[in-house]
Amino acid sequence: MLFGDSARAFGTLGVVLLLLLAIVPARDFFSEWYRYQKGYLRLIRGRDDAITLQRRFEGGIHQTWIPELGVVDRCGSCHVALKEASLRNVGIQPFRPHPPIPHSLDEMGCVMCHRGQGAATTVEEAHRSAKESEDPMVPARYLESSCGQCHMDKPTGIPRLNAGRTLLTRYGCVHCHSIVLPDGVKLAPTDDPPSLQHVADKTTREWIFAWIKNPQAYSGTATMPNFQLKDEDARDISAFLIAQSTMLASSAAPASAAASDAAALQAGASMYGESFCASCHAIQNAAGLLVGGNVGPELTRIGTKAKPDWLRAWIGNPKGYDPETLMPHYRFDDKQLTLIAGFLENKTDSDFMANVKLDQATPRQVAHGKLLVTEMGCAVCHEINGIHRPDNFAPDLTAVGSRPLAKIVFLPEMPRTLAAYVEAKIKEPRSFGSALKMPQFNLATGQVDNLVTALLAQTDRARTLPARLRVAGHASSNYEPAGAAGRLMRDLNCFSCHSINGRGGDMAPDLTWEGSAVQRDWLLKFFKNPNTLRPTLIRRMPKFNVTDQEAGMLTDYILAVYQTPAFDRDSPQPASDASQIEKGRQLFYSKYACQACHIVDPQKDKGYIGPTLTEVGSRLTAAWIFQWLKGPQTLRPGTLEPDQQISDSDATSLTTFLMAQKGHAKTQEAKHK
Amino acid sequence: MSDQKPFQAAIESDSRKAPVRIAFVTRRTSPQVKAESDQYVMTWPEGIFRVLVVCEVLAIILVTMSLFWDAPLEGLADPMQTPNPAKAPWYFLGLQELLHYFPPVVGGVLIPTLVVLALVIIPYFNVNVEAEGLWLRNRGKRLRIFAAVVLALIVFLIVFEVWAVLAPTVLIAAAMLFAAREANNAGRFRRWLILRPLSFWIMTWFLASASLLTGIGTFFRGPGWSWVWPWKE
Amino acid sequence: MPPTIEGYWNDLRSTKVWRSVFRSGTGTSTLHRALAVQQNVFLHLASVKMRRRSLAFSATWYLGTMSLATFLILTATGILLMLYYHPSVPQAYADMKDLQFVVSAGVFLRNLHRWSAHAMVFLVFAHMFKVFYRGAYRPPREFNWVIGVILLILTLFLSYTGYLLPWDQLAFWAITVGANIMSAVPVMGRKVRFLMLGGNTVNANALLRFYVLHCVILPLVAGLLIAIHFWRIRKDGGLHTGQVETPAGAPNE
Amino acid sequence: MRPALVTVAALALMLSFACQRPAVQPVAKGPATVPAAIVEVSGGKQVSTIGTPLDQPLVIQVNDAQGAAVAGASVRFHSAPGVIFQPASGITGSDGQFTFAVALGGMAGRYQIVATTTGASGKAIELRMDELALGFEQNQGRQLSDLYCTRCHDPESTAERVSNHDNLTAQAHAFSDGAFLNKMSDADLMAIIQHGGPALGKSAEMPPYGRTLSKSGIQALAAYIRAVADPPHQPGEAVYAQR
Amino acid sequence: MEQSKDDVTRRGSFIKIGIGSLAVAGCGAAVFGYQFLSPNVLYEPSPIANVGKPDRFPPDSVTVDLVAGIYIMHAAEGFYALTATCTHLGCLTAWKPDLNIIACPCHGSKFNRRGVKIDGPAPRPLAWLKVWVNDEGDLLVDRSTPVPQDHFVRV
Repeated sequence: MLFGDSARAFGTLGVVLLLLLAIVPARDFFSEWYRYQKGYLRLIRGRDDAITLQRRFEGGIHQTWIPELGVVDRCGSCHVALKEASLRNVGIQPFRPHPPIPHSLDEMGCVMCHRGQGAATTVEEAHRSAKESEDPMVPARYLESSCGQCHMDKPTGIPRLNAGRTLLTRYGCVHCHSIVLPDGVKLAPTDDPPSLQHVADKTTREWIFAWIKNPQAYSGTATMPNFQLKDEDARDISAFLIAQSTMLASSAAPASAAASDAAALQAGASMYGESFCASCHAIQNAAGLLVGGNVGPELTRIGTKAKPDWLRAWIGNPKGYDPETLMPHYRFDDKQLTLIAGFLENKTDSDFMANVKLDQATPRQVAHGKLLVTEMGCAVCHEINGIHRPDNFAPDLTAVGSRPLAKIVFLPEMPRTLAAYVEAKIKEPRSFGSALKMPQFNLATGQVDNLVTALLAQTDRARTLPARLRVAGHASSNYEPAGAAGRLMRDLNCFSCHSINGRGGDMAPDLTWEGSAVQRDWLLKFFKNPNTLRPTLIRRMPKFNVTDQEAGMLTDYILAVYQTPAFDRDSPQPASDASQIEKGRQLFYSKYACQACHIVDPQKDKGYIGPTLTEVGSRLTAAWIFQWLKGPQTLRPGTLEPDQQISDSDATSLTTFLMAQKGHAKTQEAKHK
Repeated sequence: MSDQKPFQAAIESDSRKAPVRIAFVTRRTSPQVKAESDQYVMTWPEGIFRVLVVCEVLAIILVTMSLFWDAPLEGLADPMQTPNPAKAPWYFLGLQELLHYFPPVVGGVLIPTLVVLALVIIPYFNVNVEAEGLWLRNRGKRLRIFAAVVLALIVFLIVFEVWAVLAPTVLIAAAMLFAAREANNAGRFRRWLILRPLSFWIMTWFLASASLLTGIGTFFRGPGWSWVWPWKE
Repeated sequence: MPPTIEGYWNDLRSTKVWRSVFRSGTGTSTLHRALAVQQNVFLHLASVKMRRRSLAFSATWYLGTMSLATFLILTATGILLMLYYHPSVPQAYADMKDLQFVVSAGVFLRNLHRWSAHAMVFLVFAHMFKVFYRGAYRPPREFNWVIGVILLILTLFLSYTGYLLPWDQLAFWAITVGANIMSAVPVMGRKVRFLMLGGNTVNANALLRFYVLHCVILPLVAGLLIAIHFWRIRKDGGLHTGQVETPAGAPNE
Repeated sequence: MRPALVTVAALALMLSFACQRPAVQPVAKGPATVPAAIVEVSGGKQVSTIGTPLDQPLVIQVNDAQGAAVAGASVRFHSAPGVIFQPASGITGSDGQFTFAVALGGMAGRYQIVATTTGASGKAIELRMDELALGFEQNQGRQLSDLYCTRCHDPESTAERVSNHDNLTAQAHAFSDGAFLNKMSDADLMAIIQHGGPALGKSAEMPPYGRTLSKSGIQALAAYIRAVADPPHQPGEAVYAQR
Repeated sequence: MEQSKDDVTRRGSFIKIGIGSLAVAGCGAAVFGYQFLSPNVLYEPSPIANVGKPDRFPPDSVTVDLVAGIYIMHAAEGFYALTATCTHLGCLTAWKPDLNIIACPCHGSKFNRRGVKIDGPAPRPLAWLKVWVNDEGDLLVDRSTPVPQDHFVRV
């Protein structure tokens, strides 16, 4: 009857159309952001500061537009209380104020850090975009990844990102994957996989077999990943590695038989201790805990791995085998060498290679091993004779944080997020297919999270940000000391622990201005017999057995070259009259309470955070002490001692007091005991 | 209408020539136009109201759709990333489906051009404007032509493996043969079919093929233009 | 008589101003009704009287009317949408998001435009088939049929050009596929594609060209042809009655 | 015929029940004894960062009224939205214990984790454990604290870090010492960090950090101290628990 | 006859209902058309301009910020900011250090450092804008908030 009575149809349909059209504005009225704003007004109604909050509240859609960052944020339409600090104890989103951060919300917007779709005004679209090409919000767990879009320095407050970036280089990820930071600096690996060109000098085929099958069985801290090799493949690879190895003349030093009696072992153990090998190397103690540093490899099973001749040659001169090694060249004499090598050779583990029985390698095995080594990319990390280092071996991860989900193959039952994918890929790479080359790394959950954080920072947006936002990382210095002293410093590998002019490790004090700080006699003596200055330190400077001539040369070089331009080390010492000393003592003990951290009188003082000051008067120059008291951080950035704003006169008195601490008698006594 | 009256105005159209209205007026009479008052209605309000009602119905349908069914919006266009399958708008999917069977020149150019040309010339193609049933005259001769054309077409379609068009072709051909049988004691439907002219058959074949191709392209084509069942996700 | 809404309404209609605008009077006589059509700029394309049969739903299914209605809806919604649209890359896509998220009733208008566009393509196709099966293309309406075919192609083109404007994946790849079909035309295909896209790939130029085509050129041409189409309906004898012109001797139901 | 059969069958059924009843032992459904309490074994009061898993898993034990462990008790966990449990429910082992990992939610603050089991007559027994999620600022304070403060303020020594706490004549308060530190105002707390102990009439063994740390660093330290206070510092911090 | 009359009135009322609802829909469309046409968000630069640390501006200096369209003055009494838009017809004025005036290039209006008109067709002095210092110690100017003259900000 549609057209039977067109008037009736016209009237009825007109009403229906009107009702339908009335729904259109209703949809706006019931929009999510409007509902949340009403909820906010309900929430603040009962509060004491309701009037203030209501006055500050503005209805409607709130937009932050930052054209130069490409940010359009409407998050504030629902998160209306981002700047209301007084609502800090409101545990309900979206009404929580933003916790304090070093950036202004108006200048950065929300999506720069939290990602997600800032332009959306619905919960679902803004937080978890349904479109595969659009960024969902980054989970709080990986939030620090956003900091890495601008920060190439390593500020405190983002430990996860900093640790993650360190892991990327330390675990050698960047050997295979190329990763360029947003500021254009390509990450370089900081691990140092050994060259395998002379591997047969060092170890046996059986050890290689057992090692590549499971490196962590040999050493729990080994960074080499597990390639999950089949027995035949490990057999062939070990055969090839032995076959390609060439012999180094230096490794074939004649060996006097290592003494293995108990007394010699005991002497070797104390040699190991005296040489402070534990500063860098760890050995499992009886309880199975690792004792020692993690700079060098773990030595618990070194006797199983290293051939005795090689071990002696290596300790005798590490650079003879590996010119790039961090290990210092101890000047051990033959007897010492025998003792310490004997001690290490005894560090064996019969279980490690118990089941390894390898027949003579056939040429076919060697050929197959070479094929495997080539295919698996061993030469990306290790130098191997006859195999070129492959370029572009694994996918470039420079923009992995912006990889569209459409380009990702997810495993079934896996959350369809980039973070989940990257995490799974790091945790169990082979779960994506046994034919994949990426090996299994030995990482703790926290480390995986850190790596994911560092990788998610590699976004497309990061590279398009204005350059003024970028905070560059510390450029690595390639400082090289010159001359004979320079050669000696390289031989002793001072830079493994000490940092000078921006180059070197952070295990020991920065020596950039050491020449201004110390007195000649003390330094000379210190080289001959390094004693530690800090009572609680585990890592200590080893005794390198340098000759008098070497020690003298090094001392002169340091005093001459490593001088701060800020003051003259030889500026006259303040008069050391007793009253000044007494005043200094008063200041030391009461006004500044230095004994909280330092020891001047070993009988009385107990503080052991800072160096012991019992003989500081014969160690440091007066000028250095004075300047140090005036501002420790200006002399050695990052040092723990707080700047106490000590006045000149107080500093003078304290300097006088400290310079009076010669401490000869006491140390002599201590030595006699 | 059947009883003869002395003055009868007749309107006829001679379709072979340009159609004109001719009033035959008998000698010594004047033309008398009989107003068919019951046949005509005033445009206002009868016609206009009907149009308004139709527009209201249409508006209601479209507004309802718009209220409860959002227009699609995918991610930002990315030339680096082709969705699989990349589909044209639905009304071109028949064409895209044809491209799956024929080389581009045939499927993308020849066939559409022919279709448009055919549509344009239909009214000028002065065959059978009276719309007489295809089989009412020269049945034997027409059957032979029909057999030749349909066979050629089927062979052509089989050679190109165009199963999607083959099916309606066979179906329509069968219907034509069904209509072509002797018209004794024909049922209502067949009597109706018998009266269909050639153009009806061609258009119906075109409509069926186009609908089927569009439907297949829209619903049954997945990644790599492979066949998928829409209900199997 | 107490003042009623109707009273005021009638008063209004008899004012000089009203009469100067709407020239026909208020009466319900045939004359008045005829004048209502004749003197209205929109309605005068129609004749004053129509055949009763042509008004029956079965005669036309009102497909032409509905096609026109969708065209008008599309024009209205399209003009409103243009106010929030920048034909540039990638701002066009951001504008879609704005329509969805911050413009009052923006998403409704976009939906209405989109669905009306699909509806128009469908209705125009259906209109064509209906006209064909009713035989309404036959002389003297053959030229109007040709215009109709051109309008069909224009409708397809309007819809196709509008498809690119959101600049999303759907749009981009649909247009890419469509443009590649076109480039298959021998000799001039590549040139046509080049001219249409303003380049070799679907990019900012293509977006701008499609925008101008979609918003200016094609609607103008379509509007002109629609006017001719309607005028010709009347000149060719009004709407087809829907009577099947059966040859003599055939059974007539 | 049929009624007879039914009677016989019914009789047989009754008989079988009657005979069986004394023989049936109470089937060990659920725990052998009834849970009366849940106690925490380990894992409470941990400090973590927002959204991250706690370092140590939480271990709880279900005990009966006599204090003996209840094996096979079903335990469920819940907390504020956003907290993820792995697993979220389970059955206690033979030692009555159950271990689960927790990742805290995305907002900084104290999270209350509730372990629930069902006691006698369906009564719910709950154990509430507090865990702390640090936000950016508090986390920064924690790092500064680890670097500058804990050597004196934390009485416990570790292998890497020997505590200096006992070497001081003044008593350094642990940062978790809420009983003492909560009484200090924010301004006092920041003043003592900035200007040293003497600023508030306390020992000079607390040196001034105003020139060593930035203002935001001192604020971060104060925020950290407030966050880890036990008992909790009242004004300010939100406690997330299930509503 | 009765029936037919009923019919007619019923018909009429349906038409009235129909026209009435279409009219209401039309009015509603106009209202929401207005809502549609008023943007809910604006892509306009924030009226608050951060001009940097106060020590950027030496004492007794006039600094032009062309991007923000303002002058930042550091006078003996403190800081103040003037809009750089001429009050005549909105041209951007220029600071002439040699003449110690602000001059409009379009129609020759001249102002002194305090924004007071010296010469020309400008109807009003240049507006003083709200200036304040935020927590980070940056100087901020709100271009949308005029303040009374001689409203100095000391840092």
